[in-house]
Amino acid sequence: MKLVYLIVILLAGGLLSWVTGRWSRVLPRIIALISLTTDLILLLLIYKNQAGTGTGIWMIQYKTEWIPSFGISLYLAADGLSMLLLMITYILGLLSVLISWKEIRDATGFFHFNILWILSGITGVFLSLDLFLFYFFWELMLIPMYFLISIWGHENRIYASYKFFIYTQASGLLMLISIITLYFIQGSNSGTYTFDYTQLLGTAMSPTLAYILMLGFLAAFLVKLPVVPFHNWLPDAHAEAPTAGSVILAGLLLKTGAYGLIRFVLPLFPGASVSFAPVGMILGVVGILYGAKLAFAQTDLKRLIAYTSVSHMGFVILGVYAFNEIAFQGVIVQMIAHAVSTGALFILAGQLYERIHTRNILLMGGLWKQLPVMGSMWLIFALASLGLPGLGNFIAEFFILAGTFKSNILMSCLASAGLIGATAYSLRLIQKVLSGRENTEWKLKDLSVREKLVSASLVILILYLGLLPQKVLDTAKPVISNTLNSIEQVVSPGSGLIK
Amino acid sequence: MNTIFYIAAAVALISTGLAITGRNAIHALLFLIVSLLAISIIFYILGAPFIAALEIIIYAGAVMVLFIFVIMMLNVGMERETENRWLRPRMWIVPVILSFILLIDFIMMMKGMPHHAISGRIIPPKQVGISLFSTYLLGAEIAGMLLLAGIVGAYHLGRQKKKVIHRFLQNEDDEINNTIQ
Amino acid sequence: MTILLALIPIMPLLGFLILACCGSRMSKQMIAFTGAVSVGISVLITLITGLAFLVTPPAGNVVVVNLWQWFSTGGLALSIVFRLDALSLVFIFVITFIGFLIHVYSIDFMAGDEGYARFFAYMNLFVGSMLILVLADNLLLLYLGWEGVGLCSYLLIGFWYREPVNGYAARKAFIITRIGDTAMIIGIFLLFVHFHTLDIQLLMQQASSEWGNGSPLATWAALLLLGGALGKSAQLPLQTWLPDAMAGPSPVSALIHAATMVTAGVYLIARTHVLFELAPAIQTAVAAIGALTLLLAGFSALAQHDLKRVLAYSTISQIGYMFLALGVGAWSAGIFHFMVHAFFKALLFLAGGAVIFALNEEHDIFKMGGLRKKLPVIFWTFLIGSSSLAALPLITAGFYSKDQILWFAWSAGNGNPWLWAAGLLGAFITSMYTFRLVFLVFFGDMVTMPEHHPGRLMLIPMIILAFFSLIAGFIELPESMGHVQWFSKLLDPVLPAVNTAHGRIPESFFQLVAGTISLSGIYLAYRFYLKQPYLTSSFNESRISKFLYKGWGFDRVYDLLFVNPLVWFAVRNKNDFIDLFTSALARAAFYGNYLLSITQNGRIRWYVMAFVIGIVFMLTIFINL
Amino acid sequence: MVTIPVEIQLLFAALLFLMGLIGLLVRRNVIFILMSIEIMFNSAGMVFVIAGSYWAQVDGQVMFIFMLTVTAAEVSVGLALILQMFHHFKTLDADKLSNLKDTN
Repeated sequence: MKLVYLIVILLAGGLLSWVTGRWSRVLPRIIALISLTTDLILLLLIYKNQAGTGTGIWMIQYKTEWIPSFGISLYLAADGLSMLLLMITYILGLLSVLISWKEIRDATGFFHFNILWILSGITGVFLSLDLFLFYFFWELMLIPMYFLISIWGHENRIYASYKFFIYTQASGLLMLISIITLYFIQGSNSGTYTFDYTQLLGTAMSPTLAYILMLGFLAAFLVKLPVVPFHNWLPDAHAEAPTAGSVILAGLLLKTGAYGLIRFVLPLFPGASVSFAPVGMILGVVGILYGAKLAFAQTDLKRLIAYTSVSHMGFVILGVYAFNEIAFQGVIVQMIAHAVSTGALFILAGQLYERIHTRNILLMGGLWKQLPVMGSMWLIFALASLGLPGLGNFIAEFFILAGTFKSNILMSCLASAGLIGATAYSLRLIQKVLSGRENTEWKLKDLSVREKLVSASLVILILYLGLLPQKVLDTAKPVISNTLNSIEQVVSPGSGLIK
Repeated sequence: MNTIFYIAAAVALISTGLAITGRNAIHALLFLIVSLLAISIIFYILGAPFIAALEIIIYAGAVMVLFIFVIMMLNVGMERETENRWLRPRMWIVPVILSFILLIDFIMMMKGMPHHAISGRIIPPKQVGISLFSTYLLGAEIAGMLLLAGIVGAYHLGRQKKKVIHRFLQNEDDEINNTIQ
Repeated sequence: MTILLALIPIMPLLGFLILACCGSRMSKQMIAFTGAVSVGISVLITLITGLAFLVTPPAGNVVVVNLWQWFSTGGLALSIVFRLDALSLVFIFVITFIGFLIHVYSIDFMAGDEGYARFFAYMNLFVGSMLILVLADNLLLLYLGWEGVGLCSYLLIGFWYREPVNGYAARKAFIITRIGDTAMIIGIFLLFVHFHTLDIQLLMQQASSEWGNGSPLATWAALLLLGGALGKSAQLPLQTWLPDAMAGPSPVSALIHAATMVTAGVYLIARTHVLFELAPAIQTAVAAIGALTLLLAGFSALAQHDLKRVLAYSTISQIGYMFLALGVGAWSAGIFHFMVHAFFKALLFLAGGAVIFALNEEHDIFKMGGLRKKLPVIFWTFLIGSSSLAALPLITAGFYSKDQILWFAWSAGNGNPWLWAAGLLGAFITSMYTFRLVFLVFFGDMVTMPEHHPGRLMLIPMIILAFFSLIAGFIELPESMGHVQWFSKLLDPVLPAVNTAHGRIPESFFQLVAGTISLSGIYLAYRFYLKQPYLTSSFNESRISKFLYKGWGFDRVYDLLFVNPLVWFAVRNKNDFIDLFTSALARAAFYGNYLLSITQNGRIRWYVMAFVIGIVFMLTIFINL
Repeated sequence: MVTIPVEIQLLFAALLFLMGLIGLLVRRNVIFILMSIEIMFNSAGMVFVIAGSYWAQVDGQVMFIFMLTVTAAEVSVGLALILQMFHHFKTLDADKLSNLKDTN
C-alpha cells in the first residue's frame, strides 16, 4: 500500500498546487516541495524496513484488481533497482522545484502540477509490474512533459514539444502492440488472460515472434534512451525545455528507457535479447562516438549537454548487452551518475541562462572571473562527464567497459575511444564558457545560497558515487543476478557468454 | 406506339441538350419544359398516366415556373457575354469523356439482363393512391414533413433581411455618414 | 606509522579542500600558509616514515594502509589502499620535498596574481593526486591519481585562462595524455579480465606464473600500459603537448612538467616491470622510443627561442634517457636519473622562472644577455643546474646518473651499441643546448635590464635544489669510482638488478668518453653562442632550424591526419544529418497536406468532378471484376 | 401495344442522366446547375417508373412521387439560396463561392 501512496501523494500534490496556483505563486512550490519530501522520506522508510511484504527479489509489493475482466491489476513492486531510481527521482524532483523558484513566474500552479504528474508517472513506471499499468504510466509522464516544454520552453518550443511527443508516442504505440500481442499469446497458451509481468515471464513462443515482439518493446525504450538513429528528439527537447524540464528529461525520463530494457526486454525475451546483443552493442558504440562528435560541434549550451547524454546513454545500452554482472552494475551506476552529472549541467546551464539570457557559447567566455563558484561547479560536472576517476561516472564507465571487454573486446576498445571524445567536448565546453576573454560585457552575480545548496548536494552525490559506490552496488545486486539467471537459462550454460 | 416513343425520346434528348448548352437562362428553361413534356409522353406510353400528369403539373408547371420567377427577380436572363465567358469549349472535354465512360459502364451493366420487353400495362392512379396510403404511409408522412421543412427553409433563406449589408460596405456607409455629419 | 602514511596524500588534499571552499575569503598570507604548510607536513611525515623505513625495514619491505573498501562486484574487489615500498618512497620523497620547495617559491612568485588561492588549491590537489598515484596499491587507484594529476596539469597550464592560447595548450595536453590513458585503461581491462584482480602485486605474481616469456597477452598488456606511459611522459609519438604546456606559470612547469608528473610514465613502467620483462619486444620498444625521443627532443631544444620551451624539450629528452634505462632493464638507473633530474630540472625551471620574472615576462633568450652580474644568485644556481643537466663530470649529480644509463645502454642484457651511441649523441646535444642557454642568458651584452628582483622565498628553494643537484649523485657511485650502491640497494627488493652481458670494455672508458663528449658540447656552445654569434643568426634563419623549432613537424602531421578531418566532420555535421531523415518524414507529411489542401479549393464543381471521377473509377472496377 | 426493349428505355434514362451530369460539371451559373440537378433527378425517377412498368408493379410510381417531393423541397430551398447568394455576392458564378476552402 505504501507504494500506492508514493504515487497518490504526487498526484494529489499536483492537483492541489494547480488549484492553489490561482491564489498564490509560492504556495504551489511549497506544496510540491512538501509532497516530494514526503515521498522521499516514505521511500527511505520502505528501504530501511525492506524485509516487508515482498517475496523473492522484491523488497515490497502490492497487488489488487483493477479491471479484472481484462486481467489488469494494480500490481506495484519495488526491488533494488526501482529503489535506487526512485531515490534519484525524488532528489532530482526536489532540486528541479528548487531551481525553478526564480525561473518560472507564469502559471506556477500548472507548472508544478506538470512536474509532480511527470514524477508520479515516472514513479509508476519504476514500480509497475503489470504491463498495462506500465503502459499507462509510460503515457502519463509524456503528456505533462509535453506541456512543460510547449508552455515554459525557449523560442523554438512548439517544434521541440511536437517532435518529442511524436517520437515517444509513436514508439510507445509500438510497445503497446507488443504488449497486447504478448497478452494474447500468453492467454491462449495458458487460458488465463493477464497483463501480470510475473506470469508473462517465460511465455512460450517461436523465436521469430519473440524477436519481433522484443523489437516492439525496444522501439519504445531505445527512443527514450535514446539510441543513435532515434535520438533526434532529444537535443531539441532538452534545449528548448525549461531548466526543470531538461533536468527531468535528462535525469529521469531517459532512465525509464534503460529501466525498461533491464526490467522488461531482457527477462521477457532472453533468447531474442541474446541474438540482438551484437546489434545492441554496435548501437551503443555508435551512440557513444557519434554523440560525442555532435556534442563537440554544438554552439548551443543546452544542445551540447543534450548530446553528451546521447553519448553517455550509449554506455548504458553497451553495458546491458554485455550480459555480465560488472557491466550491469556499471549500467545502474551510470544511470544514477548520469542523472546527477547531466542534471547538474542542465541546472548550471539554466542558472547561466537566467543571468545572461543566451545559450550561445560563442557569446560567452571569461565567465570564471565573475562567477568563480559557478565556474568550479561547471568544472566539476564537466569533469564528471568526461569520466574523471573519483566521480560517479568513472565508476560506471569503468564497470561497463570492463564488463564489455569480457564479452567483446573490439566493442570495448571502440567505446573507450569515447572517453577521448568526452574529454574533447567537456574541455571545449569549459574553455568556451569559462576561460578566454569576455566576448560580451556582463555584470553577473555568483550563485545564491539556494543555488549553492542545489549544486553542493549534487557534488556530494557524485563524489559519493565515485568513492563509496558499494551501497549502491549491493542494492542492485539481487536484480542483476536475477536478470542474468533468466538469460543464463536460455543460453546453454557452457557457451561462455555469461561469466 | 413505338414510333411515338422514339420520337418523344428524341425530342427529350435534343431539348435537354439544348437546355444544358443554352446561353440564355429563359430559353434553356423553355427547352427544359419541352423535354419534360416529352418525358411525360414516355411515362404515358409506359403505362403510368398518373405520373405523366404529375410530371406536367409539378415539374413542367410548378418547378419550372419557380425557376422563371427567380430568373425574372434577379433579372439575369439576358447576359450572353458572361455565359460566353464562363463556357469555354475546352471545358466540355473532360465531362463528356467521363460521361462517355459512365455510359459504357451502364451498357455493360445492362448486358447481363434477361431480354424482356416491357408489357406497358396501365397502372391506374387509384392503385397508386391505395399503395401510397397503405404500404408507403410512413413514407408519405415523411415526405410531407420534408415538404414542410422545405417550405420553412425556403422562407427563412429567401427572406430579405433589412440590415444585411456587407461589412465593407457598412464601413463605407459609416464613413460617408461621418463625413456628412 | 601506517596511519601516518595515509596522511601523506591526505594533507595536501585537505589543503586543497580548505582553499577550494574558503580560498576566496582568506588573506594572502593565510592562503600561502595553508598551501605550503599542508605540503610541508607531508614532507615531515615522509621524512619520518622514510627514516623509519630505512632504519628498521618493515616486514617484506612494505608498509600497507587500508583505508576503506572502494567497491566489490562482479569478481572485482578494490579498496583504497596505500602501499609504501622503496620505489614509492623515492617518489614520495621527491614529490613532497620538491613540491614543498616549489610551494615556497610560489608564495613570492605568484604574489601579484589574482588567482592566488586558485593556484595553491590546484598545486595542493596536484601533490595529493601525485602521491595517490605513487602510493596506490591497485591499478585503478593508480589510474585515479594518474587522471588527477592530468587534470591538475590541465588546470595549471590554463591557469591564466584569459589568454585563449593557454586554454588551447591546456586542452591539447589533456586530450593527448587522455589518448595514452585510454590505451592504459584498456590494458587495465585486459589484466582484470585475465586475473580478476587489479592489485599490482598479485597481478605481477600471476602474470609471471601464468604468462610465458613473450606471450602475446603479456605483450598486449605491456604495450597498452606503455601507451599510458608515453602520453603522460611526453614520449614519441605523444610528445607534442609538453612544449605547449609551458603556457602555465613557471613553478607549475617546474613541479608538474619537469620534476614529477611527466615521470609518472617512468614510475608506471618500473612498477609493472614484470610485465615488460615478460614482453621483450615491448621492452626493446621502450628503449628504442627513449633513444629516439631523446635525440629528437634534444635537436628541437637547440632551435628554440623561448627559455621555457628549451627546458621543456630538454625534459622530454631527459625522460627519453629514463625510458632508455628502463628499456635496457636498468630499472634502478632509470629511477636514479628520475630523482636527480627532478632536482636539477626543477632548479632550472625555478631559476628560469626567476629570470623571466625579473625581466618582466620576457621569454625570448635572444632578448636576454649579460644577466650574470645583475642576478648573481640566479646565475650560480642556474649554472649548477645546467652543469648537472649537461652531466659535467665528477662534480654534478647528473653526470653519475646519466653515466650509469649510458653504461647500461651498452652493457645491459637488452642494451646494444646503437642505443649507447644514441645516448652519447644525446649527451653531446644536451650539453650544447644547455650551455647555449647559459651563454645567451647570462653572458654577452645586456639586452634587457631586469626590473624586478626575486625575493628571498624564491631564492632559498633554488639554493637548496642547487645543493641537491650537486650532491645527490654521491649516493650511487659507479664501480670505477668508489662503488657506492645505496640507491640501488634500497630499490633491490622492488626492482631487479641489471644483468650485464657485454662487460669486456671497462666502465672507466665509457666514463671518459661521456665526460669528453659533455665538455666538448659545452665548448662548442661557447664557440657558437659567445664567440661567433653571427653563426647563430644564420643558423636561426636556416630551414632546418625552423623545422626543429616546430618540433619536427609532428603538430602539423597530427593536425592534417587527425585533428582537421575530425573537426571538419564535426563542424559540417553540426546539425546531425540523421535529423534530415526524420525531418524529411515531417516535410513529406507537410507536402502531402499542401497537395491535399490544393484540392480543397471550395469550388463545388471541382468537388463534383472529384465525385464523378471516383464513381467512374469504382464502377469501372466493379463491373470488370 | 408497346414493345420497346427495356434496355433502350434504360439507355434513354441514362443518356438523360449523363446530360444532366455534363451540365452540372460544365456550367458555372448556379441556375443552370440547379436545372442540371433537376434533369438528373428526373432521369433517376424515370428509371423507377421504367422498373415499375417492367415488373408491372405500382411501387415504381410511388417512388417517383416521393422523388417529386424531394425535388420540390430541394428546388425551393435551392432557389432561396440562389436568391441569397445573388443578394450577397451580386453574382451567380458558383466558383466565386469558394470561401469553404482550406486557408493554407
